[in-house]
Amino acid sequence: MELAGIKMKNPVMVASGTFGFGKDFADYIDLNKLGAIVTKSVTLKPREGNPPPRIVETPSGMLNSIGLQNKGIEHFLKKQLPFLAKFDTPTIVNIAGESVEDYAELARILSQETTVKGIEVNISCPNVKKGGMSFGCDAGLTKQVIAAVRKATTQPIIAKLTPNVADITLPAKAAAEGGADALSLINTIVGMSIDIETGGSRLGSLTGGLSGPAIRPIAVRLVYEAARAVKIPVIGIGGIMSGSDAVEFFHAGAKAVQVGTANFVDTSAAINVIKEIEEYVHRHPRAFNFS
Amino acid sequence: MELAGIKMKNPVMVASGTFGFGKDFADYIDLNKLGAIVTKSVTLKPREGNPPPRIVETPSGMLNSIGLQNKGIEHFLKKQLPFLAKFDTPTIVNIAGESVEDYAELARILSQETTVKGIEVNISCPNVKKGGMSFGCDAGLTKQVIAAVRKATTQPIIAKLTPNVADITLPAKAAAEGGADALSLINTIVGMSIDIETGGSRLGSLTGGLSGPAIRPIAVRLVYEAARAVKIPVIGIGGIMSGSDAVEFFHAGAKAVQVGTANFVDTSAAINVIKEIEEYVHRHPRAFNFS
Amino acid sequence: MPIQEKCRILEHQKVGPHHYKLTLVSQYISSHAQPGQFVNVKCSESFDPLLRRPISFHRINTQHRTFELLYEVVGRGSELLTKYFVGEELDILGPLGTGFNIDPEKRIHILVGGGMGIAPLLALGEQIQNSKVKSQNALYVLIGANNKEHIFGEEEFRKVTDQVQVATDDGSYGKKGFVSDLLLNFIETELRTHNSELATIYACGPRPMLKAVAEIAQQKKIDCQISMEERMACGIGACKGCATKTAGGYRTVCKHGPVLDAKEIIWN
Amino acid sequence: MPIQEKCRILEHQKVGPHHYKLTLVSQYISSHAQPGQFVNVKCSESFDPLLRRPISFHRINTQHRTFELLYEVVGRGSELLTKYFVGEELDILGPLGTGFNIDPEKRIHILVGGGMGIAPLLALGEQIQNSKVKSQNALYVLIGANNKEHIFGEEEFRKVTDQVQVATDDGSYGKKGFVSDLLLNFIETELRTHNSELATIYACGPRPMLKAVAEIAQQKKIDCQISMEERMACGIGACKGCATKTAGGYRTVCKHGPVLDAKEIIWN
Ligand SMILES: Cc1cc2nc3c(=O)[nH]c(=O)nc-3n(C[C@H](O)[C@H](O)[C@H](O)COP(=O)(O)OP(=O)(O)OC[C@H]3O[C@@H](n4cnc5c(N)ncnc54)[C@H](O)[C@@H]3O)c2cc1C
Ligand SMILES: Cc1cc2nc3c(=O)[nH]c(=O)nc-3n(C[C@H](O)[C@H](O)[C@H](O)COP(=O)(O)OP(=O)(O)OC[C@H]3O[C@@H](n4cnc5c(N)ncnc54)[C@H](O)[C@@H]3O)c2cc1C
Ligand SMILES: Cc1cc2nc3c(=O)[nH]c(=O)nc-3n(C[C@H](O)[C@H](O)[C@H](O)COP(=O)(O)O)c2cc1C
Ligand SMILES: Cc1cc2nc3c(=O)[nH]c(=O)nc-3n(C[C@H](O)[C@H](O)[C@H](O)COP(=O)(O)O)c2cc1C
Ligand code: FES
Ligand code: FES
Repeated sequence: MELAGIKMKNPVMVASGTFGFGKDFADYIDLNKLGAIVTKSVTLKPREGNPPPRIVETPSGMLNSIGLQNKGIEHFLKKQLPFLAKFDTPTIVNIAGESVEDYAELARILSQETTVKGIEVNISCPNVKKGGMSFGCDAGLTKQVIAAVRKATTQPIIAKLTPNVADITLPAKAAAEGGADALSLINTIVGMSIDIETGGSRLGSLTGGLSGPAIRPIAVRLVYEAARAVKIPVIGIGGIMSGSDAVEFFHAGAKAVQVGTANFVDTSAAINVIKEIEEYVHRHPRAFNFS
Repeated sequence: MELAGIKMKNPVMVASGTFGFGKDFADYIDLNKLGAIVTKSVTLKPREGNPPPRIVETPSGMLNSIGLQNKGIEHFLKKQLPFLAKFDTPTIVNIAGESVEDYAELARILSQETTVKGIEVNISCPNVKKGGMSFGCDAGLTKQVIAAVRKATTQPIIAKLTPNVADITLPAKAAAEGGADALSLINTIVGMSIDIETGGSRLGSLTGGLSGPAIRPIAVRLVYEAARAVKIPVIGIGGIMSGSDAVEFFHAGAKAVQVGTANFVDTSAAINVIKEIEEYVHRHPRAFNFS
Repeated sequence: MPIQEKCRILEHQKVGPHHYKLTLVSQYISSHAQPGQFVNVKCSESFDPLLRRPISFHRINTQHRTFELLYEVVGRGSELLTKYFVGEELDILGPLGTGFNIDPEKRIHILVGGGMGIAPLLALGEQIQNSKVKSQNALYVLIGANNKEHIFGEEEFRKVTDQVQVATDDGSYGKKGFVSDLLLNFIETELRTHNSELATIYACGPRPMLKAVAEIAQQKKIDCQISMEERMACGIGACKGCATKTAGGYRTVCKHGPVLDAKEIIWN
Repeated sequence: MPIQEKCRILEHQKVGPHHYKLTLVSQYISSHAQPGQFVNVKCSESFDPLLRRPISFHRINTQHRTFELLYEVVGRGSELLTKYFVGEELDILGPLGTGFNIDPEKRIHILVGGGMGIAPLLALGEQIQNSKVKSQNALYVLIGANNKEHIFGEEEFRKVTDQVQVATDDGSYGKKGFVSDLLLNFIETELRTHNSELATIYACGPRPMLKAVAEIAQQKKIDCQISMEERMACGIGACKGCATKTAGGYRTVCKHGPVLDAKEIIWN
C-alpha cells in the first residue's frame, strides 16, 4: 500500500516516542514486518527532558512527561538513522521545534536524507513549555508550520494533531491547506495526577500527556471528525492495543494506524495488530481498500 | 459546610444523570448522608431520549447517549421533587434547555420551590442535537445562559461546564461573569465506539459521552485550571471512585465533588467516598478547609 | 426490594464448552427472587471491565438459601467470573427487575428458550410446578440452540415436566431447525385441542428468535411474555441506559423489564 | 539480549505479611540473568493496571533453569500477581537492565539491603560465593527493615556467609537502628583493619537509605553500587520514562541502571 506517497507493507506504524529509534525493540520483533517506524521526536538541539518522575499509571492509561528528551538532529543522523536504514521498513522522522523556523530547519536538514521516507510534524506535544502543543491548538500557526516545512522539503509530510482543541476540523483543514500529505492523530491529552500525601503532581512536571486504551473512544471520535473534514489520508492513533482496535479506526475513516503505549505492554503489540488486521481483512475482504 | 450558599453536611454530591431522582438509590443507601443530590437533567417538555443502545463500556470507562430522557419539569415538580424533599439533603436541580429562554424559564419555574436548594445549569450535554454542549463550548453563550438564569432566580446557580473546549478558563470566567455561584466540571467527553462487524456506532447515536475513571486525569487537570481562573468555588467531577480520588480533586482546587459513574459500579460509592474523605481529613487535619 | 450483598460461592462448575453454573448463598436474595428477575454481578476488582454484568436467576432455592446462575463466557466480564472460586465472595446486586408474571387463570405454560435463554426459564418452570395449582397446569418446554453442545437444562426440565422438545439449528440433537419452528408446530398440533386463551408463552433467547416467537404469539393470539436484553449501566432504573422501545415509549429493561409483554415491544 | 516469554510458575509462596516468593521457569532467562538485573512482569490481562511491573532477580538457578522473585504487595499490580497459581504462566520481559558489576580486583563485598532491597542482593551474594575466587573473597551482609516481620532472606544469606548483621528500626530484631548505621559501624570497626580500596558496597533499598549509604561510601572513599528505582513504562530503554538524574545527565534506570555507581547519582 501507499500512504501519502510512502510505500508500506501494511497500514500499521509504531507511534513516536513509544518505540525509541527502533533499536530497543529490534531484540524482540522483526522491524521489517512493520508498516513504518515513526521515530521519537527529534529537535534541532539536544534536549535533556523533564524532571522525574515522568510516568504515572492511570486507569487503563498512563501519563507521561518525557519532555522530548533526545540528543538532537545531528546525533540522530549520525547514530540512529543508519541503524533504521538497514531495515526494509520506511523511517518516518518525527520533528519538534520551538519556532516555525526550527521546524523548517529540521525539515531542510532531513530533506537531504534519502533513507528518510517521511516527516511527521509534531505540533502537539503537551510536555514542553515552548512550542509543541501551542502550534497545534491554533489553526493559523498549524498552517504556518506546515507551510514552512512544505517549503523546506519534498518529502511526504504528516501533520500530527493535538486532541486538546474544541474543534479538530480547524487544525485538520489548516494542516491540509498548509500542504500536509496526511494527518496523524491523536497525540496525548493533557492530564494531571496528584499525590494525595504531598498534594503535588505525581509527575516531576505539573501535567502530562494521557495515552493508552482509556483515550481510545476520544481518539476514534476525533479521527472520525478529521477524516470527514479533509481529503488527505488520516492516520489513527490512540489506545490501539489489538487488531480490532485498529479496525475501529479504519471504520472511523483512518487509512493507517499507529501503535503507541501498547508497545510498552507487549513488545509484539504492533506485530499482533498487523496479524489481527490481516485476519479481519480475510474475513471481511471488502471492508477496506488499503491502497 | 456551605458551598455557593448551599448548606451541606459534607462536600460529596451525586452527579446528574447517574442517580436518577434519588428514589432508585434509596433502597440501598441513606440519602440523608449525602452532601447534596443533583437530579438528572430536567427539561421544559418531556424528552424521550436517544435510540438504544445507549451504553457502551470502554476501558475503565463508559460511553452514554441517554439524550436527556426525562418527563419534563412539570412531572418533576409533581412526582419527583416531593420524594427528594423528604430528606435532610439539599436537592440541586440540573436543568437543560435548547435555548437561552428555555433555561431562564426553567429557572423561573424552580425559583418558587423552597425545597430546591440550588440549580445546576447543564450547558455541557454532548448527547443532544440542539443546545446542550453548544452553549458550553462558546464563552459568549455560556455567559448569556448563566446571566439569563441569574435574572430568573435568586437560588444558587452552578454552571456545569463541558471539557470539550481548548481552554477551560474561558467558559469558566464567562460563567462567573454571568453570575454563577459555583462551577461544576467536567461533564462527559465526546467519544465514539465502533462495532467492527457492522462498521457503525456501537451506540444508537453516532457519539456518546465518556465518563468513569478513564477520564479522571483529564478532569483533575481541567479542575486545576478552572479553580485558578475564577474566584467562585469549583466542584470536581470525573471518574471519582474512592475517597482518594476525591481528595485528588480537592488538592487540584475543588471545594466539593460529585460522584457519577461510580454509583453504577457500587450503590454505596458516594457513601464510601464520604467515609474515606473523613478518614483522610482525620489523618491530615490541616489539608483542607471545608467551610 | 433489592440489596447489594457479598454472596459466598457454594458451587462453581463448568457445564458446557464455555458455560458455567454458579451457586451463590444469600438468605435475602434467594427468598425474594422471582423467576425472570436478575442480579447485577461485579466481575472484577479492576476498573476494566468497569460495569457489572446482568445475569438471570437460573434456579432459586429458598430452602437452601441459595440461587444459581447459568452463564456463558462471551467476553471479558464473564471470563473474569470464571476465576472466582468456591468459598470466595461475589458482589451482587439483586433481585432486580420485573420477572415473569404467572397468571393464575392460565393453565397451559409454554416455555421457549433459545441458547442461554433457557437460563431464566428453569426457575420459572420449577415455580410453575411448585405452585398450588400444579395439577391443573400443563407445562411445555421448547428449547433450541445451534447444536447439541449448546443445549442446557434439558435434564432439569425433564424433572419438572415430561413435555420437553429440543431443536438444534444443525440437527445434531433433537429436531433440526429453530425453536420457533418447534413452537409453531406445537401450537398447530398439540395446542389445537386446547383453548389457547388458557395458554401463555414465556420466551427468552436471542433477539431474532424472540421476534419470531412474538410474531407467532400475535398471529395465534396467545399471550406472550418475553425476557429482553439490553446493555446496562446501573441495573436499577436510575440511568435510563437500558431503554428499549415499547408501544408506551422507551422503557427500562432493568426495571420495567426484563420481562415485557410481547405486544408492547417494538422490534425495530 | 532480553526476551519476552511466558514463564511457568513452579512455586508461589507467602513468605511474610505481604510478601511472596515466586519461582519461574525459563531456560533462557535463568541462564542470561545477572544479579541486579530485573524482569518486567505483566500482572493482569486487563488494561487496569496497564503497565508491567519491574521486579529484580532474587535468585538465579541456572542448573534448574529457574529464577526467583521476592515481592511485596504494595498496590494493585503486586496484589494481582498473588492471584497466579503454580502451573499458570506469567508474561515476562527480561533479563533487563544493567546489574551489579563484580570487580575481580575487589576482595571485600559489602551487601547492604533495606526492606525489600535485599531482593537482588541474595542473587548477588550467591554469585560472589560461587565465583572461582571465592576463597579470596570476604562477603558481608547488612540488612535492615522496619521490624522483625520485614526482615527477609537472613537464613539464605547465612548459607553463603556467616557475616550477616541485622538491624530493625524498632529494635524488634537485631540491632536497633538503620542499616546505614550498621554500615558505618562496620566500616569504622571491622573494616579498619582492611584495605578499603579492596571493598565494594552494593546497596538496594528505599531512597533515603540509599542516599545515606552513598554518603557514607563517599566519605569513606569506598566504591559503591546502588540499585535504583523509578517508575517505568517500557522497561527496555525506549521511552525515557524512567530517567534519573546523574552527573552525566538523565539516565534510564531500566537500561543504564538499575545499578548505578553511587558517585554518578544526583540525589536531589
Ligand atoms: C436481564 C439480563 C439477563 C441476562 N441473563 C443472562 C444469563 O442468565 N446467562 C448469561 O450467560 N447471560 C445473561 N445475560 C447476558 C449477559 O449479561 C452478557 O452476556 C454479559 O454481560 C456479557 O459480558 P462480557 O463482559 O462477558 O462480554 P462483553 O465483552 O461485554 O460483550 C460480549 C458480547 O456480549 C454483548 N453484551 C454485553 N453485555 C450485554 C448485555 N447486557 N446485553 C446484551 N448483550 C450484551 C456485547 O455486545 C458483545 O457482543 C443477561 C443479560 C441481561 C440484560
Ligand atoms: C528495577 C526495579 C526492581 C524492583 N525490584 C523489586 C523487587 O525485587 N521486589 C519488590 O517487591 N519490588 C521491586 N520493585 C518495586 C516494584 O516494581 C513496585 O513495588 C511495583 O511496581 C508496585 O506495583 P503495584 O501495582 O503493586 O503498586 P502501585 O499501585 O503501582 O504503587 C504502589 C506504590 O509503589 C510505588 N511504585 C509503583 N511503581 C514503582 C516503581 N516502578 N518504582 C518505584 N516505586 C513504584 C507507587 O508510587 C506507589 O506509592 C522494583 C522496582 C524497580 C524499578
Ligand atoms: C512515553 C510517551 C512518549 C511520547 N513521545 C512522543 C514524541 O516524542 N512525539 C510525539 O509526536 N508523540 C509522542 N507520544 C505520543 C504518541 O506517539 C501517541 O500519539 C499517543 O501516545 C497516543 O497513542 P497511544 O494511546 O497508542 O499511546 C508519546 C507517548 C508516550 C506514551
Ligand atoms: C449515564 C449518564 C447520564 C448522565 N446524564 C447527565 C445529565 O442528565 N445531565 C448532566 O449534567 N450530566 C449528566 N451526566 C454527566 C455526569 O453528571 C458527570 O458529569 C460525568 O459522568 C463525569 O463524572 P463520572 O466520571 O464520575 O461519571 C451523565 C453521565 C452518565 C454516565
Ligand atoms: S441500566 Fe440504568 S436504567 Fe436500566
Ligand atoms: S522505562 Fe522506558 S526507558 Fe526506562
